[in-house]
Amino acid sequence: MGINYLYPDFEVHRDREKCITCRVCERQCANEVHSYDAESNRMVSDDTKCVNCHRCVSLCPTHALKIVKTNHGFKDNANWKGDVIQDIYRQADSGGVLLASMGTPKDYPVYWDKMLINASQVTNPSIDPLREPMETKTFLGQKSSKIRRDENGKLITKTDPQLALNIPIMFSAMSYGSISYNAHKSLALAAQKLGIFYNTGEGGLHEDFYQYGKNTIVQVASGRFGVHPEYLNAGAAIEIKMGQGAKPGIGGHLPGSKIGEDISKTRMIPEHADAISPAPHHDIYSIEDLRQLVYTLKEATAYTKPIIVKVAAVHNISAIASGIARSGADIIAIDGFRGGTGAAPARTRDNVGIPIELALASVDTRLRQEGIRNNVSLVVGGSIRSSADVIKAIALGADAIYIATSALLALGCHLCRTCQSGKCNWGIATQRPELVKRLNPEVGSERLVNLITAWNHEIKEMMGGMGINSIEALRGNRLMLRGIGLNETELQILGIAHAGQ
Amino acid sequence: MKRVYVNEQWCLGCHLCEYYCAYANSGQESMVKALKDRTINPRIKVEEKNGISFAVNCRHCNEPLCVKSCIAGALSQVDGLIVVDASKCVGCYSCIMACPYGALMPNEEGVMQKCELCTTNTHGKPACVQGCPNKAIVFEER
Amino acid sequence: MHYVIVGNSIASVGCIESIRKIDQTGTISVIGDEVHPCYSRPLISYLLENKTTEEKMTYRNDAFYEQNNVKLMLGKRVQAINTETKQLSIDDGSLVDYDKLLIATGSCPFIPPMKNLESVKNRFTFMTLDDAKNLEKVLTKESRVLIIGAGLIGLKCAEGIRDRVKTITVVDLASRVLVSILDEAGSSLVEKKLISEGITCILGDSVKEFVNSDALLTSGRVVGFDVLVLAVGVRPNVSLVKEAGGEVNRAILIDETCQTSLADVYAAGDCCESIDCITNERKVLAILPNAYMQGETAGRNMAGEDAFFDKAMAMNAIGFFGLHVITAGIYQGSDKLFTTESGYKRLFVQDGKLVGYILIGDTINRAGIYTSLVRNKTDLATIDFDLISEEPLLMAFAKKERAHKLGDAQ
Amino acid sequence: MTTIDVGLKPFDELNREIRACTDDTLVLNDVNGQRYIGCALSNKNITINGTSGNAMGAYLDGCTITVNGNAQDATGDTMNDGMIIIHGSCGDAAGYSMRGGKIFIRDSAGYRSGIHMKAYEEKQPLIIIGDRAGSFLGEYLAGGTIIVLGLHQEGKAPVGYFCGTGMHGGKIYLRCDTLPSDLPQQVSSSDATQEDMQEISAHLESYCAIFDLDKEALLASHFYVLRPNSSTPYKMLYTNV
Repeated sequence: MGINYLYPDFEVHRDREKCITCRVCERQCANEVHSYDAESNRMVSDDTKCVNCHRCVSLCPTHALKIVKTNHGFKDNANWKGDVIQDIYRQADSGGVLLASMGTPKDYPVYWDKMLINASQVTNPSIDPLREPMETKTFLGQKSSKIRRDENGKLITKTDPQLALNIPIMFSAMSYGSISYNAHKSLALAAQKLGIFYNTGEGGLHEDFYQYGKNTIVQVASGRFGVHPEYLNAGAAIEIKMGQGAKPGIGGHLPGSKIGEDISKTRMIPEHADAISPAPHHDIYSIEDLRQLVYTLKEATAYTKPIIVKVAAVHNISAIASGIARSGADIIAIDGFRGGTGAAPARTRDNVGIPIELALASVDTRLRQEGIRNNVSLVVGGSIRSSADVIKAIALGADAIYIATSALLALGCHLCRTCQSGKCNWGIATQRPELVKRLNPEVGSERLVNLITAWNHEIKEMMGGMGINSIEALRGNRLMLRGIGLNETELQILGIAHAGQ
Repeated sequence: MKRVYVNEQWCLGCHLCEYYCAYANSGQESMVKALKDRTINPRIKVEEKNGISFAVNCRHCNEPLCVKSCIAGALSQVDGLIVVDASKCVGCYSCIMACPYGALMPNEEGVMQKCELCTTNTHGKPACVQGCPNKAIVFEER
Repeated sequence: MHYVIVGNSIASVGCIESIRKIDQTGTISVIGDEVHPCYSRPLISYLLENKTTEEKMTYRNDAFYEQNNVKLMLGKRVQAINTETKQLSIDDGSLVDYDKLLIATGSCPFIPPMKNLESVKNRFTFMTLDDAKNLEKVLTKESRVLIIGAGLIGLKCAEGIRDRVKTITVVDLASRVLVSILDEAGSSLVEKKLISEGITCILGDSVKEFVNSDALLTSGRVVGFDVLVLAVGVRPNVSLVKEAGGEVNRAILIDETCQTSLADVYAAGDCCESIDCITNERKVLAILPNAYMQGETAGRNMAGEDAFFDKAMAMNAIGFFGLHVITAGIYQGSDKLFTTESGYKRLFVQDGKLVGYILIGDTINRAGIYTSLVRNKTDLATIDFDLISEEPLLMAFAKKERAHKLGDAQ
Repeated sequence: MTTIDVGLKPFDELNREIRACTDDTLVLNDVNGQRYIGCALSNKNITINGTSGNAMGAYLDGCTITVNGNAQDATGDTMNDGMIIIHGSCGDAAGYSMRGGKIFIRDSAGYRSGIHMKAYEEKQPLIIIGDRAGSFLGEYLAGGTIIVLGLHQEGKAPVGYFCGTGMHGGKIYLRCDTLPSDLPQQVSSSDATQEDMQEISAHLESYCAIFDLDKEALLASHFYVLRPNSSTPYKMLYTNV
């Protein structure tokens, strides 16, 4: 065994008074933490295997369990913190690149929490959304800035293809492979019920899900898995993935161990071979190349579908967005660095990219300055956690937002951040059939619908408070935001005044 | 009539239905008090093998063979619900012989007990349904 | 419409309940020679064992006859059926008209000739509630009871009175107990149980003669006794139908609608011969579930529906001192045997179908799953028979069939 | 058969005409680099006289495109099925992520040909390049076959730098006497076996017929085969946080 440098992060606390030895914890833990000791007629636990996913805690019928972060730690050191030391031990053990999942847990500023929303008082009265119509429907796509007439002088009303969203929220890309069949089905069913969209990610579209095509965004990424004309035409829009907030600048990699029969079929690659998405698209080295791919996809779908270009929020994002807005793309999706992932190198996830709030504000500002804001719609994602974040994003200039982590939480994810292990006890980030079945899409989709419906009510309520009755009137309305505890530079980038001003 | 329906596709084999059943029919207010250090004898049982699992309890048949076979008149069909009068049951097990689902089982005293959809305890709605974490057991009118 | 039912037992209740599901207005009359409301005869041993009471023995609740609007004529005996006039003559001299008639007269104890039997004062049969009550009156802690017959009735009687008496001796001509429902190994298990409970079993022997308080057996053995219970067998009560010209073999012949050869006359229960669904042979299948279902089928046909009962088969669930026995079907074909700590299981397979089984002790759980295989003549190739042989599980059925059994949840 | 004189027609207009055309055979004359010709097409055969533009035959799904001239970049991008024949050379990134069908190039191909080509069951893509391929040939190759014949290379390796980097499936046949000097660690090279030669022979059958080449003479020369070392090359790279 040698020396064990890594100690359990969590301790399983079982209240012996309450435990009825029903063994549900044992049956439900794919990490094999719990077991039954017949001799003592007691449940026992192996703390070293616990990832703190709470499956056992949630299902324990007598609430006899809790998982506690160990208070055992290294000698206090503000510089060499425990997790830093542990990472070094891990790498010294393995020689491997640290792999992590979900969004970064590091303590970076969350600008959403440093912005406050306005409300009407006395003048410009607020609106009661229970009594008066409140519009949250929005359309994504190129908006013509000119009125055009035909040779007879009649108005040409035909617009570029648009995505119509009942609520300005969409489920962002998660591939079948990174998440399970049932997680995908839950998203698809919910998108259909809500009149919004979910996104295939780069995993192809399972044959069972073609029926949800009207509420599907199909993705084309550097690996082009499962991409063919039928796929491109199945969705309501096509997204070219250039980058992802959690891992800007690098590609994706679904290990061969996760490529079972069904995923192999959907991605159209052999079973058990790695699915590697290269870091760049090897046919895109310039905005001109990007334009070429945008138009290839438009040609492939006879100009019937809007094309989304998704990029990670990085340092010069406004210049990049400006290029994309000129590439013929209809929608730009920007993914902030706090966004989630099924697996990413930890160093990249935790250190590369910029917060979505700053990226969004600077992109919206830049596109307006250049007079090309109407060329594209802006969709932002990367840790949108509540309806308040949605309101703030729209006020900063977004047309709609993408959520993924919030959606997974609705499905039961407990953010244990071990997706890469493939042993998701909630049936989400796993391909093991006995775990996948834990997520009944009927339950999952209902929870998603509940979440988004609740957010929509809250959005309407806050809009009403601002005296705004249409989401379109909130977009880019930065007067509705004030900063709190932000410095001059931050306020300037966000384009908002400080609270009290 | 509303009945319990079981869908093996969503059954996780967690056995919680059995524990909620045993608790519901224990007459105790606390699950811990009801079940701690006891071998439970629920009215719903999970079958599991090779990764497949599903719960089985009384189907409340329209033509109940158990009722027709009961020598004591202890089983009867009341508004569709098959109930057992424990005081009349003599433990002959004719119902075990008759039930094609194997849904009846004796209690610790050898008297028959069966799922009565929690209509005869304080839970009101089937506890197995309420306790199922994945809607593998539903209570529906069909 | 006037429905008349002769006999007031299980078949009668089945008939009443099914008629009333269809016809709420026709009159139903029940004529029975016993004065009690319908009770279940197999319970009389449990009554003596104090596992039930006379009140709880009633097969349906007190309001049953009233709720179903049934005219009860108890303590009366039907003497003849006139199929011409559609009338019954009752022993009180009255006549009862019928439109549809059910004969559910059951059976009565068969008593073989035994020398000096009439000299035995405390002599009982063990069929009816009155039999049990009469027996109970004479039993004391000092009684030595001799039971002739080691069949279901004799042994249940033994169990029922075991704690009330000093000794029990069971004598049977057959070489083992429960010969009608068990194989040798099964009989031996039950016999062992009986012996361990202090019951003496004398098998392959019979009473030659009663002398004072002794029974002299053919073997020469002498058994002293104070109380004699005769439980050798039963005879179907067929005379009414026979005398009216109906076809009768060992019992009344009925078809799958439970009709006799006489127009508008049906029969159900222990007085009938029905067609064994496994062998397609005519048999007296005098067991309670058949009685109910035949009565029910007869009732439905009497009330104008077309109903068939084609699932008659032998099956028995019985226990002695906690040792449970469940059997069904016929014991033919190849067999599969499993022995366990406290019991055993034997399955009989013929032509790819389960045709019968014997379960004793801890193998009885969920036995109905096996019964359903026999009753439905399930092709064993369509299920996992190895698995289901080990243990009766719905898991052994194909996925689709399983889903169907579980209610076709979506 | 429909003939279109393309001239300087804008690409979108041309492609709309092609899509709308009910004939299953089309001849495009005087093509001047119009892009996206035959994009996602599955139901007609096209002959292009002139120079086709970028992304010709992208997502092609089962017809034949013949170019009498040169082709530009991204030819047959993510092609699913069908055949592209180029009587000349083609630009960069030919057959990128191609999953099925065939691309036959008479002369040379630019950089990054056959990157991330992949195979799935009956879909086994094939690229044959007559003379030379530029750098990065078959990068991330996940399946399918690339053959480079080096017709005018006199036995020198007919590829540029970084051939087969990140390769984890498929194979590359090179007709030459010396291997590229910088083969990456994911690639193992060997002389083509008899079995390999049979496969090459089968692949060359129609190629040689189309371009009027002496197959037997080609087969008489030496071929190398490049294969990946592992189908899961990055398995050992990671450790979990």
